[in-house]
Amino acid sequence: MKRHDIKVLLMRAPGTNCDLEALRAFRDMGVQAELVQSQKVFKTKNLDDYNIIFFPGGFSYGDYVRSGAIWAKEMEYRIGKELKAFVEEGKPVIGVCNGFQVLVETGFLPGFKGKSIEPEAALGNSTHGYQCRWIRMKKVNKGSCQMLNSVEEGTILQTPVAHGEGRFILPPDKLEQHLKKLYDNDQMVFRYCREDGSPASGEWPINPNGALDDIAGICNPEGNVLGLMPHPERAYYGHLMPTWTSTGLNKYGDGYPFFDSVIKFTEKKF
Amino acid sequence: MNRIVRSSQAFEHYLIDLLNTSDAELKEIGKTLGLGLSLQELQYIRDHYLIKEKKATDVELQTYDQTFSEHCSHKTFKGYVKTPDGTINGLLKTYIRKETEEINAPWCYSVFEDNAGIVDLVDDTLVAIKVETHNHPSAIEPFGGAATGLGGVIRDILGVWASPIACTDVLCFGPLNYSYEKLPEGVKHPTYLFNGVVDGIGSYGNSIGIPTVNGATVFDDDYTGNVVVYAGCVGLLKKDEYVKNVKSGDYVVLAGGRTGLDGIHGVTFASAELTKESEAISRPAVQVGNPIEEEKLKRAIKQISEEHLGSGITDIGGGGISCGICETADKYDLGVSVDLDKIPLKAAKMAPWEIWISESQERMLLAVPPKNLEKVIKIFKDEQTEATAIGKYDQTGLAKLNYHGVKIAEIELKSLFNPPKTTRTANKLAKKSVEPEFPEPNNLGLILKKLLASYNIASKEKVVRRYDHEVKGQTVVKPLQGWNSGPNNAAVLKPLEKSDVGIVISSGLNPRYGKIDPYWMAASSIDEAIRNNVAVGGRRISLLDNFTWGSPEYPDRMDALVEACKACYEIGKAYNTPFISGKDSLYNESPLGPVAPTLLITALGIIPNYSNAVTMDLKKAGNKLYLIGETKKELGGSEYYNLHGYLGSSVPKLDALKAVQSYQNITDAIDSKLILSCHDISEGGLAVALAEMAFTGGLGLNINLNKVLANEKLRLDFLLFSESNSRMLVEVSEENSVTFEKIMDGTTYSSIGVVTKIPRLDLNYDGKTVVDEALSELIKAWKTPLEAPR
Amino acid sequence: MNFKAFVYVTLKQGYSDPEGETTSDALKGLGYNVSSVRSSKAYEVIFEAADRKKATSLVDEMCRRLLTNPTKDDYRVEISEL
Amino acid sequence: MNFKAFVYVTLKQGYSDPEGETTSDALKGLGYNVSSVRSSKAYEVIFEAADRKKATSLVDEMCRRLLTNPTKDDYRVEISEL
Ligand SMILES: Nc1ncnc2c1ncn2[C@@H]1O[C@H](COP(=O)(O)OP(=O)(O)O)[C@@H](O)[C@H]1O
Ligand SMILES: [Mg+2]
Repeated sequence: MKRHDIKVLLMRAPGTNCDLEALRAFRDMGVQAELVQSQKVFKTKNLDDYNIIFFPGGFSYGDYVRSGAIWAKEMEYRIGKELKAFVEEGKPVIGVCNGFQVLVETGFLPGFKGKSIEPEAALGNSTHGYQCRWIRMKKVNKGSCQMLNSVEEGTILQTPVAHGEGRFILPPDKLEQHLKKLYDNDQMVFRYCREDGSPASGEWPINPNGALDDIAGICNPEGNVLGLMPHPERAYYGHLMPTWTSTGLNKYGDGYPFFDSVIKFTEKKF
Repeated sequence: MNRIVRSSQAFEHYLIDLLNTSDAELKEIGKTLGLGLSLQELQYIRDHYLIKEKKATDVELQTYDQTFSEHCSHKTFKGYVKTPDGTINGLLKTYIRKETEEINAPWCYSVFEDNAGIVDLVDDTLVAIKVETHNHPSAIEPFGGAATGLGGVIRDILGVWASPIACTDVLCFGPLNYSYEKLPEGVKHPTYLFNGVVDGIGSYGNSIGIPTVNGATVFDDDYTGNVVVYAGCVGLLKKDEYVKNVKSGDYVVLAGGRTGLDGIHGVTFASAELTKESEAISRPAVQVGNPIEEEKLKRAIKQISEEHLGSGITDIGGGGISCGICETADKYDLGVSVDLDKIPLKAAKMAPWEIWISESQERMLLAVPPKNLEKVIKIFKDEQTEATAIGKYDQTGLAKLNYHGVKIAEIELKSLFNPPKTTRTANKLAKKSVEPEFPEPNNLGLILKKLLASYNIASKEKVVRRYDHEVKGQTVVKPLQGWNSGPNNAAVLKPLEKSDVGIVISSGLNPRYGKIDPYWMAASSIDEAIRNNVAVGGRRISLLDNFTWGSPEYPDRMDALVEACKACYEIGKAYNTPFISGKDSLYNESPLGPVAPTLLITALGIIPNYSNAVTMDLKKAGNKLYLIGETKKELGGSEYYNLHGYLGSSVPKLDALKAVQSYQNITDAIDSKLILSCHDISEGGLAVALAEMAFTGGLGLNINLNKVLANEKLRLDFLLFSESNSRMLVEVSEENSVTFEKIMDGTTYSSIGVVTKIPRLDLNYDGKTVVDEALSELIKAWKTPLEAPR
Repeated sequence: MNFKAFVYVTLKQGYSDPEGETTSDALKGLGYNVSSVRSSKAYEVIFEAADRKKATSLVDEMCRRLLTNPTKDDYRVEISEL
Repeated sequence: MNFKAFVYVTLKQGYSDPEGETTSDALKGLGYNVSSVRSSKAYEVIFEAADRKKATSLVDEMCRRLLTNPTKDDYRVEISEL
């Protein structure tokens, strides 16, 4: 399909707050992006009209109870079927930060056997509390997450994280099995890494939140639902990068290839 | 007391007979109703009712109480001050506003008028900025106090129809290692306050999604009893969105959170008959913030302002809706009638006067023309929040309050806004601090590491990273620089998609100097704020003044206040930097004494092209390092003296004319892209600034200290650690050095060394190495103290 | 009928509890002989149900649907009639 | 001797509890007949003390110095010996 025909739905709930930079990135990509309050989505929108759904970061409903939980359950209750259908059609669904938490709480991620009824993972309290800092993440996905296939495996992206609950965890009694599945299904997408690309091995602040196996982002086995804690939309332009005054100012930053790949994939696939 | 009788209404409503009351009776009435009014003010009110020949109601007296309070009316800054040299008629008028009026900058759009100061940015876009204090609430409940402080200042920005884009916070605590045994009863430990305040600011700012991009964190013994919390907010609006046009017939719309018993203070209306009713309801002494409520308000108000649906707006802060509604009516020469029973409540039972003065958070007041009312209410509803029309503006010049159809108050607005002027007295205390004498230490490298590890200089990463400074994707120069997280001088935002203009935000405060000399303390704060701004490329700077002071009822505190105000006038004027907004918090006294006089100066600058912004990290080996400005033996109040346990008396002064010239030249050099890195010299002096530039950039420095320009021959430790004002360090490439020197011509500057690949700070004097430290050791010293376990 | 349910949500054994650890360190710093702190959340829910049995199953549902994430949380409920 | 103390910290009456209110709305939104939710925190503290009496007074001190703010919080403690 043509780029300017691509329609992106960015949903927001009370407390969503990384919506404008995400909207800006999509619009700069030349696609149609719409930011809609989720109550309005429930009442007046048809998910079928969109090609991509994006859940931005923030503190939906104050992150009370658990990050992303209230919004996730509300969505499940109000448009659960439609969302599931959207995912089953293979269309890209992306959640960043709070959006990732929402995708875990709704059961779409890790989604070992499709959407699960109860969450199969969690994003727990970070080991050092709330942190806003730049990290490096390496793309480790081997191809299942097709929407990111224009970003080569092994690419290191510098992006900021800003969260208090982002420590990826699996149930203790199923940890080994689940982790193995994540690898076997090629569900690993981003891992926190050092400057040379080697894994953070849990070391703070290279791994900023204590995430299991340095996990920064994963996808479902089908590869079309993607969640990550770091914020590519906040690294979209060159002037947002942390060292542009010494390394030089480019138009785009490390977040650009992320969005670029998602849009290229959508153009090709649909 | 028989002067106060309950009316025949079913709800709580009292009538007060003021006719022929004696002074003693007035005082008694004030006490019974829990009013903070002075006798002079009570007499003024009595005389007013005498003319009207009617009884006052509880609601009316509460309204006077709120409006006349220091918080709402700034009596100390607007009243008379008797000094040995004559009487000053209003500190604000005589110094601060006068400075602004005389500078008369064409780009000042609205100053001292509204909830926030507003200046031009570019084309039809304006920037609004406000800084507030929230000291007392934070001392009682650090998390809630700091959070609601930030929430309050964000509402100030919403209150000029602007959308918030950034926050600042400046915090002052006692030393974190303060002994628990020494803490007086009722004073909370600095560590408890520090953790609570920082989490409170973080939680509110992060949740509402406004980046906190600049601030300062200061530690001093004098803050142990009086914690200081400043919170600031910056917002953007378009000229045509700044609608101030309330007309008779417009609705009073109350939006946001529900009204509860929060923040109804010091009420001693506990007569026997009342206690029974009030027992069940406890009054929250502190407030719990709800950032998500304010996030929804923010979205709705943005839409309303873009669509020009309101005719006026104000935030609800101190004094509750009583202040917001009456002020609005008075400002437009109108009257207003309000039905208090229409206000949505969160507590089941509230007396009308409580509803009227409640300070519940997250509420805004809008004036809405009848034709837009429905649309406005719907916009709030679509954001999942409430808005209610509770009254109407009219032409009567009166505020008329009704409760279930019964008129419970009628106040003449003119009488409310012309309170009698307070008179304060200012007098110096005869105390003199002395300059210490001690031998020059021989291991200056060790001293440098100790200074880097002192709480005031050490990395504030633990604070800064608790705040989201990246949200909205506009932060071009971040509070902490690069992967080594060095201390940047100021934050730069690029807020507009279609313009390269940047906003530069910095702050300055030097409380320790204030213990020696409040005039030079204020002057230094102004210079520091401006210096930090200029160092990253800011210009066309406007200033905000925030005073945190002890009780104005003591002549010595007043004297210090007068001195600081004088400096604001004289130094601000010399720098051509108008004051556009400010705030005072007085009565900061504790069992440990008054707060150190603390003037926070916030500087708002612009940079025409953000891509010229300069950070403080060294860029490349081989480049030259210049020192701008003159070094003097000015160590009074310095970190270096403090390290030795002294205060001293040689407080840094400044030569404004020279400073203005060198700042102008620096700006020219930045615009010519000659400056690769720049760092201001402040706490810890030259040596600390050199170390910070080096370890942030990961590059070494080889410095010849003989090249440092000083007004006299200085001892080496004084040379390294003096805190003389108006100095900066600048990195310039070899090939640009000639051009740079030409631009700097006529100002005090010298080339003092070169950037090297060797990761060491190498300082030499008379051909001998005097400091030679590995950068890794320096950064460790700097990073460790505040990173240590809580 | 109205019921009041206390719901205590605790982290499952095996997970580190950063908040608890910070609190524990802080208490140690104040001189207390603390060996560990676990933090948890609690909710007091007032709700309507036909009878006690129904109430119990409703609360259980609320816990599984919203109040807890079974990956990391254990929970315990106390119900009383109002 | 080692003791285990459960400390429940709740907001005093009269304080608004945004977390409780939001949770209550959320439960209503999911179709439950909830009339109110109050949220609170709890800590399980394992610590050493000479005897039970001493333990009780120690926990009380911890509560007042760190775990609660008496201005706005009420708290309740349950102690057991380990
Ligand atoms: N309380 C705070 N809130 C936000 N930012 C802060 C705070 N304290 C310090 N900072 C930021 O950390 C950086 C370094 O601050 P500081 O050490 O005070 O620098 P300086 O060298 O100018 O004295 C600055 O960018 C400042 O804005
Ligand atoms: Mg510093």
